[in-house]
Amino acid sequence: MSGTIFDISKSGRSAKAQMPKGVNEKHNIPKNYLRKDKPLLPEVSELQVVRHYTNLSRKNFSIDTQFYPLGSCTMKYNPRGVHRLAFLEGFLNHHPLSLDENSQGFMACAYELQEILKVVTGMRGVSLTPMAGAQGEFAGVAMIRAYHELRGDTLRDEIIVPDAAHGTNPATAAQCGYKVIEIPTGPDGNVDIEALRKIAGPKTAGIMLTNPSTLGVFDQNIQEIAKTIHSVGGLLYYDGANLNAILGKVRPGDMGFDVMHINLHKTFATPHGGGGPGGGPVAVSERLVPFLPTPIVGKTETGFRWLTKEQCPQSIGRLSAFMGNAGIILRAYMYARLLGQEGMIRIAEYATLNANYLLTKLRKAGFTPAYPKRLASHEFIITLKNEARDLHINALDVAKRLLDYGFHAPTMYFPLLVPECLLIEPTETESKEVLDAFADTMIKILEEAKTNPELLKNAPHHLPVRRLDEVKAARELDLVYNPQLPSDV
Amino acid sequence: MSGTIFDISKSGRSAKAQMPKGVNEKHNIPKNYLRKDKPLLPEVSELQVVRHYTNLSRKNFSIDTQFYPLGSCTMKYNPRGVHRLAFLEGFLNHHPLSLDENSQGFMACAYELQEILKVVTGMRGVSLTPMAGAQGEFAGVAMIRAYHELRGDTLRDEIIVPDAAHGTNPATAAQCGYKVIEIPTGPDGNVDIEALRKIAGPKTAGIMLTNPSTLGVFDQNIQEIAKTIHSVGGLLYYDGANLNAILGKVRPGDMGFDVMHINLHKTFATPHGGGGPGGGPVAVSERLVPFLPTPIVGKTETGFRWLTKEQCPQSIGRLSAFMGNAGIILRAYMYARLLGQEGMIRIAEYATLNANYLLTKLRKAGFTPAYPKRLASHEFIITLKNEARDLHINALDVAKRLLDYGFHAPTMYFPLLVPECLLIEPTETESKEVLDAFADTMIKILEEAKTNPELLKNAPHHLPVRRLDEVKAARELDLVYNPQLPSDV
Amino acid sequence: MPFIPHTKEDTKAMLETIGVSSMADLFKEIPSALQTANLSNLAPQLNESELSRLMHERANLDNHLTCFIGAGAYQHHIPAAVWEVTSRGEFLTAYTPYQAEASQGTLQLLYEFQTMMAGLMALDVSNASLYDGASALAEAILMAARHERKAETHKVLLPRTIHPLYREVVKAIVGQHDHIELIEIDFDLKTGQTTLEKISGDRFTALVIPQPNFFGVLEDTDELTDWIHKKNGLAIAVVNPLAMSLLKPPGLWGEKGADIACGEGQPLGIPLAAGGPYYGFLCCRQDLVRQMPGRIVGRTVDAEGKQGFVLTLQAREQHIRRAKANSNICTNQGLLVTASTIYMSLMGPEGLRLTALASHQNTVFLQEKLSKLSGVNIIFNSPLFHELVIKIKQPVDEVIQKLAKFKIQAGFALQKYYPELGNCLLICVTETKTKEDIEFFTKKLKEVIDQPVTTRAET
Amino acid sequence: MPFIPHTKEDTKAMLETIGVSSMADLFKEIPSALQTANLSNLAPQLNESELSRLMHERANLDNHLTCFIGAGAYQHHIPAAVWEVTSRGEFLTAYTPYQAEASQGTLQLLYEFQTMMAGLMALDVSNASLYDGASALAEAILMAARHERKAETHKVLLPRTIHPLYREVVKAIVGQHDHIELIEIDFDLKTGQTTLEKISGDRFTALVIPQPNFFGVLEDTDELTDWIHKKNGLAIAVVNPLAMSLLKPPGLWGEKGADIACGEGQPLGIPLAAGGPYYGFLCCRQDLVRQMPGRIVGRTVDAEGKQGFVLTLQAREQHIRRAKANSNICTNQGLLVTASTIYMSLMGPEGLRLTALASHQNTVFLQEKLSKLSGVNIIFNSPLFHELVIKIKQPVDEVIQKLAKFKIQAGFALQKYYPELGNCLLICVTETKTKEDIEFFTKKLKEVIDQPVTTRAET
Ligand SMILES: Cc1ncc(COP(=O)(O)O)c(C=O)c1O
Ligand SMILES: Cc1ncc(COP(=O)(O)O)c(C=O)c1O
Repeated sequence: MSGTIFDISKSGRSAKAQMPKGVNEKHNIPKNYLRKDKPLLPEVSELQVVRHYTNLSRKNFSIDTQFYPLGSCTMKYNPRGVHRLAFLEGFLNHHPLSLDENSQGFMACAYELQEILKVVTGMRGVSLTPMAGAQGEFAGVAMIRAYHELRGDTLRDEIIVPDAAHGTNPATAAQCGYKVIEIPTGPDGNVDIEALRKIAGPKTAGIMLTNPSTLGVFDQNIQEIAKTIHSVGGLLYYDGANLNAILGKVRPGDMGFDVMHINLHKTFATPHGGGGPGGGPVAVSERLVPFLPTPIVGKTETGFRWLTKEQCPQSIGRLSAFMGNAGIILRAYMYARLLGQEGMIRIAEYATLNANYLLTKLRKAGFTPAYPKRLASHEFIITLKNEARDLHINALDVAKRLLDYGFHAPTMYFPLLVPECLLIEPTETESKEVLDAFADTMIKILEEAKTNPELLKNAPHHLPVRRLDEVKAARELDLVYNPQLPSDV
Repeated sequence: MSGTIFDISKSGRSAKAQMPKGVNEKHNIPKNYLRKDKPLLPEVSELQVVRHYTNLSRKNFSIDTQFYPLGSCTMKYNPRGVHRLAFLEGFLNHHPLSLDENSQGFMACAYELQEILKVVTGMRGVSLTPMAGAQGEFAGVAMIRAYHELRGDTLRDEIIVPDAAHGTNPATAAQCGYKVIEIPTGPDGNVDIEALRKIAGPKTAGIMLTNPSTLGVFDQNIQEIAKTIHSVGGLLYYDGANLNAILGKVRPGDMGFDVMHINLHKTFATPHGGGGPGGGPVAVSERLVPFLPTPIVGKTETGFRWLTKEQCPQSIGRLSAFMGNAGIILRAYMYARLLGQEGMIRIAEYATLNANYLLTKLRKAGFTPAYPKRLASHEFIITLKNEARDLHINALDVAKRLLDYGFHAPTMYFPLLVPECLLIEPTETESKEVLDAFADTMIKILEEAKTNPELLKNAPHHLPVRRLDEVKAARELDLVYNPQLPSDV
Repeated sequence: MPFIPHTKEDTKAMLETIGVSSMADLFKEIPSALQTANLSNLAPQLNESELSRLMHERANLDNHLTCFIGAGAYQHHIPAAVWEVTSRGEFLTAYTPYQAEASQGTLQLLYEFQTMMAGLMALDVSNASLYDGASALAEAILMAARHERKAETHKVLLPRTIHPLYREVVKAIVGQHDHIELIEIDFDLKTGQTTLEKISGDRFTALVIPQPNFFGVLEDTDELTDWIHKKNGLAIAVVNPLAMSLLKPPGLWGEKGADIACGEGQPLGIPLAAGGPYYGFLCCRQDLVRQMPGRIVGRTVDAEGKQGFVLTLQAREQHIRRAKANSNICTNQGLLVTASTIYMSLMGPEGLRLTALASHQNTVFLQEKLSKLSGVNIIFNSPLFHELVIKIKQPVDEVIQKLAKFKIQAGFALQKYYPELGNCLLICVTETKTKEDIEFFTKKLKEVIDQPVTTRAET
Repeated sequence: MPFIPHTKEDTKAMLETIGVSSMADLFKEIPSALQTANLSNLAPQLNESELSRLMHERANLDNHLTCFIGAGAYQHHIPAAVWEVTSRGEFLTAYTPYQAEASQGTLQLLYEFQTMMAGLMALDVSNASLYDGASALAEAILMAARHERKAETHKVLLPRTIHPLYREVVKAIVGQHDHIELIEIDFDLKTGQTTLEKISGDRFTALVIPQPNFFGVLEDTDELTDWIHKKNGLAIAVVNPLAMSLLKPPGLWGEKGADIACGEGQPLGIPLAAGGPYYGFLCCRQDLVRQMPGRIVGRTVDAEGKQGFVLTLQAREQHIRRAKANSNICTNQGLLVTASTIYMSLMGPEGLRLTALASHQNTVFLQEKLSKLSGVNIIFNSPLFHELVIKIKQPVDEVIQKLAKFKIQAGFALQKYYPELGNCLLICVTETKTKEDIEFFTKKLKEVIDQPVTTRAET
């Protein structure tokens, strides 16, 4: 029953209740402008569609069904009420080019979210338009560039990025035309401050950091780092992917950062949707406010209004045709309102509590923390390098075996500098019981690794498919269904 | 991970975003009226609830996920659009005791459904209020009783019911104070007309029939039956559970029936919800119109209005506090509108085509139809009495093995008169491909029965649980969770 | 042909397999004289897009008045998760769980529901639902009569403080049983409570005890329960289940507790929805379980000893016992129970109690406001839950109509069912109403009743 | 603490296990000088019930005008099943499918999506989405530049008939790359089509070709494609994907077909929703696949030889290639693609074509109506898809505001982005509009333009 939708397609079939009515074949279009063939789209009934995709969905792990401790991704509970309310027809049927006076409901939410984000980041200006973290990074680095350029400071062509950084950081810097200078991490998980001092200089446009870092530790030298970069005329970019670790506790603005993004689909609990959509608002300190991407919602006496190029002439411009992922903005706003001040403060506390609790349990059970002397932030790394050496099982095997037990695997092999690593982020919405069950399972798997390693090597056993051949996928590219080729129904 | 919700409950936990706010402990209620203990309800977080019930749902078979050929139950596609539109807030927030002038939207739909049901049943009056087929039966038999009583015809205390009838038929007759007279079925599946002639007489209040019957065949003598019953002064009740077989083709009113119910959750595709809700409107011929249960929607020049006791003094009364399963009425109305005339006519045709096609395939493969000389209606019976005798596997074993292959089992052991029977109803919304796959699976199971009967005996193998012990369940009653007893988490 | 997946070629091939040459041949056993259905009067077919437009228009007709009507159907906050999860195809489009192994989702949920309801009622067992509160009361009465096996006739006491529409339903259903006599008992015009004073006779099958009663008034359920137990009858509670998180539950009434509890499940996560689908619940003492109507789920084990759930005690039901069954009910209100179970899980004991308490406090707040209006009389002096009866000088129907112009649904007029309560209005305030809503109601009511009385013709 | 499941006892026990005595201890590595967050300015916490009320009020502010605005976002019928299934927790709350075995649902769906998009575009391959149509165009241009590896600088021709907001986005994104020059080309004021006449120079990296263009006008895509191919540049199509069910798809343009096709996926089952989330799609010829940005899913086999799906060609992406990646994109618009895939499955080739055709016919119907109004000029004489430009005598902004009073959103004023198109209005009519809607629009437009011109101060 797991063929593709094309395998159940049959010429002449359709979901009749969905067909437009009263359409004849009349049109004003010259013949050579017309399509002649029938595109390869499925021809199926409504029940077939519902059944096919319902059953497909059942092959996914998700927060709604499993513990999903995917490090760096903040897979916390996505409130259903928020999703439902974003589907109110007044929002859904709202055209992005409506008159401002017909858009006050949405704009009020967006405006208030801008204000909320200023408060929690300690920044002075916010633009909600970037559509994911990476686009927020792009906006941020573009603003850094615009800032230097406006000051005529045009020789700066380097962006410093730690070796632990997420791939989007160097990729973004490169997309903005910068050279990427990698900086190493010290044995304590902090940026090697000596190395930084050597690297930073007149060519430094800025540094991209996340703190706590993707190593799951808070860089205690952050003030020193800020001083170093600022003193050479560079700016600091904060990658907000880990904001959940400090929300309500510490503010990037106070750490000395000049610009940052916030991943709404992480910290603000908007559903990740199997790959997106996200939201990557950027927040900036005073000096970068003029460069914020547009549109931004402004407030006047008569109501809210869009600020665009005209009002923000130094803006780096527009990153989406309309207002970014407006529906995600709505959802993040609602989530913030459901939390309020108290709820917001608790996020970092309980996310951190859960991470340290799980780390403690795993350490006691014999797992090796990557940074044993450090407290965890909202996430932490264990390295299986010993197990790989002694038992010949690796992080991938453990990850796949976890799936068998109904747990989504942690992030594997990232950050790149820690060998055989698992980056584990429980988030604050998981209960002690779930963490205990996860720890027990990890212990069980470690036991299996000793007594029956094949169980791990061949995992998963109980999923819709066994371990998949990625090499074949890349070598013998099969990216679209070919009705001529046999399919495995 | 399959403990009950109580197994993950912990004192002091709650779904905070759902808690009413600003409540203090003030009240005007005397102390001895108050509850002192905390009721045994789960104390869990919102994520725990969503995850628990999402995962529970995944342990169900359903139309949205499987072929569900449950005979007599008409498990056809339930259009999602209909479900969604019934959730429009104007309908959802509508209090049943609203003024008529604030209820015109719902009433328009209900009124038009009454009219639609008259057209498709060939009856003269309709009341939508019964909340399922059985309550429709109750209303119908109560009307028969009221009819006889009003005419002073008070000696009639018998209702005739075929041995093939659904259990609700005799149960209803008994609930209305009637003696139930069972009448046998002939070898062709028709009611034994000779027996009927003998039984019918001055004590006969009426007969309850469904045609096509639950044996999956159309009783060809229906006109004769009607004549027989009417000639002794009795009335004919039509059990509309099988209306899908004849919708748009033959009308119960034309067959001579005086009163009937319609199972909206079968023929009109409203979702069965894992046990309900249903809808069991009653339709009647002219002479029973005064007795219809209330409320009914009437139409006046100024709009729709409720007709109750005052307007219908001879009514058998009210069967629900308000308007029955109003939301189901809405859904059935919408389904009817999506079908229109053409769609309605096609129902019986394609339901019958599918049943006969599947019957043919199974017969050719060696299965034994219960009524080999007859065409199937929208459903049909195969009997596994030969297999039970020769291979020692029974209908239950085959049913359970079907589950392993991802098909819901047909109705088993009903009607009671056919040994080792499976009552199979594919419905019109299933494709030829699905029927072919089902037939192939049945053939495979028959093969397994011969080569490896244990596979069937011990089935199911691939479901969340293996075969369940029903005897233990009834003997050692465990109907509520007891926190003191161990639970299998 | 909406929803039919057959292509022309399919149809042809299938007819060929069957060995007939046309669709008509499939119906040849049906006397052709009967094949007369004419559907040409049906309204034209709509596609989903057109249907959506039509239904939006209609839904907007029944529009968004602030609802102060209660009278058996109550507007409460329903967490979005309730219907989001309930509407999953696997819950929504499954049948009654006849194949237990393929229905563990629904079955386990029902077992959890039974536990929650039994817990709320402080009784031993619960069934898996009946149609609605009114029909559940009828079934409870029939159950009591079955329990009293030896008696030839049964007298059941039915207070007038029970919802008048419930009483109509009980009459229609129980009325089919000639051996059961329903006796109405009156209430005290001062307290609004049921009074046993005028009852003569000694042998009663059951007394029905509402809590709160139809007027929102709290009954002295201990006294009523002990009274009927002294007469050797059963105490049948008919209660608002939400209120039971705050008020003494039936199982603890009086010395021995009520024997049966039933009622309307709607307040537990079910939208008003024009009156349904809701669901009736029914709980009882363990020794009455075999008299229960409706489905019951039990916990058992599978072939490997693992926990699982099945429909049990089916010998009470129509599909096994046929004419001798406890009831004819088959399809019940499973989906609503699904929603309610999720609702109760989300709210928990504390959420339910706070909801009940907030509703009570809002009603008391309204009571205080109204008691200061001249021309408004609070007529009962008993403790109340979340409903309130006022008496005014104007015809209530007119006042209701006038308030509707301000988008207020003011309440339920009692006169039709209680002639002695002329110009009386039953008002409900749940936790969904804000202070501002209540003040607006008070203000507008004052405006309306301060106007000179008009005749109906003018409105 | 909404959404946090810890009881007091849990917290205590967990701190003990960790071996610290307070929450604050968990943050002790953070310099205390930094622990200064002050959130007291945040708006007060709401529960879901209060939030629901607030959001209903706000949603009602953005209310239900009949929408004749197109300009890149189009109102179409979306079958309810689309979002019902898309909103299932397993799709909604999964992450990017990094663990393929635990993500076969999403992965197979993406493979099906890629097939459908490639099919619609008549190109070989598709990625699994980009952010939106505008950023997809920017990525397509960067892709063309990467393809032309040897060149030091790249000239890309960007017609002014491309959506002006897309051009702004392209400038913001591609503008970061100093070696790419964007050259705008003009359109013919009579036809509304792109004209190549004034272009000088010979070496171009790519020509962007819209179909339909921003004015709703159909371009002669064959000619444009062949032209750029003759210059050895790539043809980048930016198209309305719905229109491709009716119009000649990019892969078949000219002699060799366009090389890259991109655009906005919104017309395929995504609600207007104030502008997003939508998604960008990107298809290309097989030999360009390694230049593609974004996720791509491939079909493979598992350890037992059974079909399965994985993310593939990851060496193009940031998490592997880092600074050398094709793009920095990571999170894309997966859920929207889920909806679109279900939408396309429900509509099928015929449903899409009929939707496109109905929209076209409705637009032509409006065109006919408007052409009869004095004071209204249909300014372009080319074939159109489902948008239409009219020129009136009144200031367009005023006319739009006046029509809004009749609950009509009249369209998009062109003047701001096209000074030469003063008083011009871009109107869109999709299949969702009835004959009556169109007639009402015409009538009200006539009324409004027949009024004497007012100054802005008055409105
Ligand atoms: C540390 C870090 N930075 C940046 C990103 C990129 O964010 P997005 O996926 O929203 O583009 C991620 C997301 O995985 C991340 O974990
Ligand atoms: C033949 C027949 N009659 C009556 C009924 C009873 O209908 P309901 O379940 O709606 O009460 C059924 C339902 O199973 C049935 O199949």
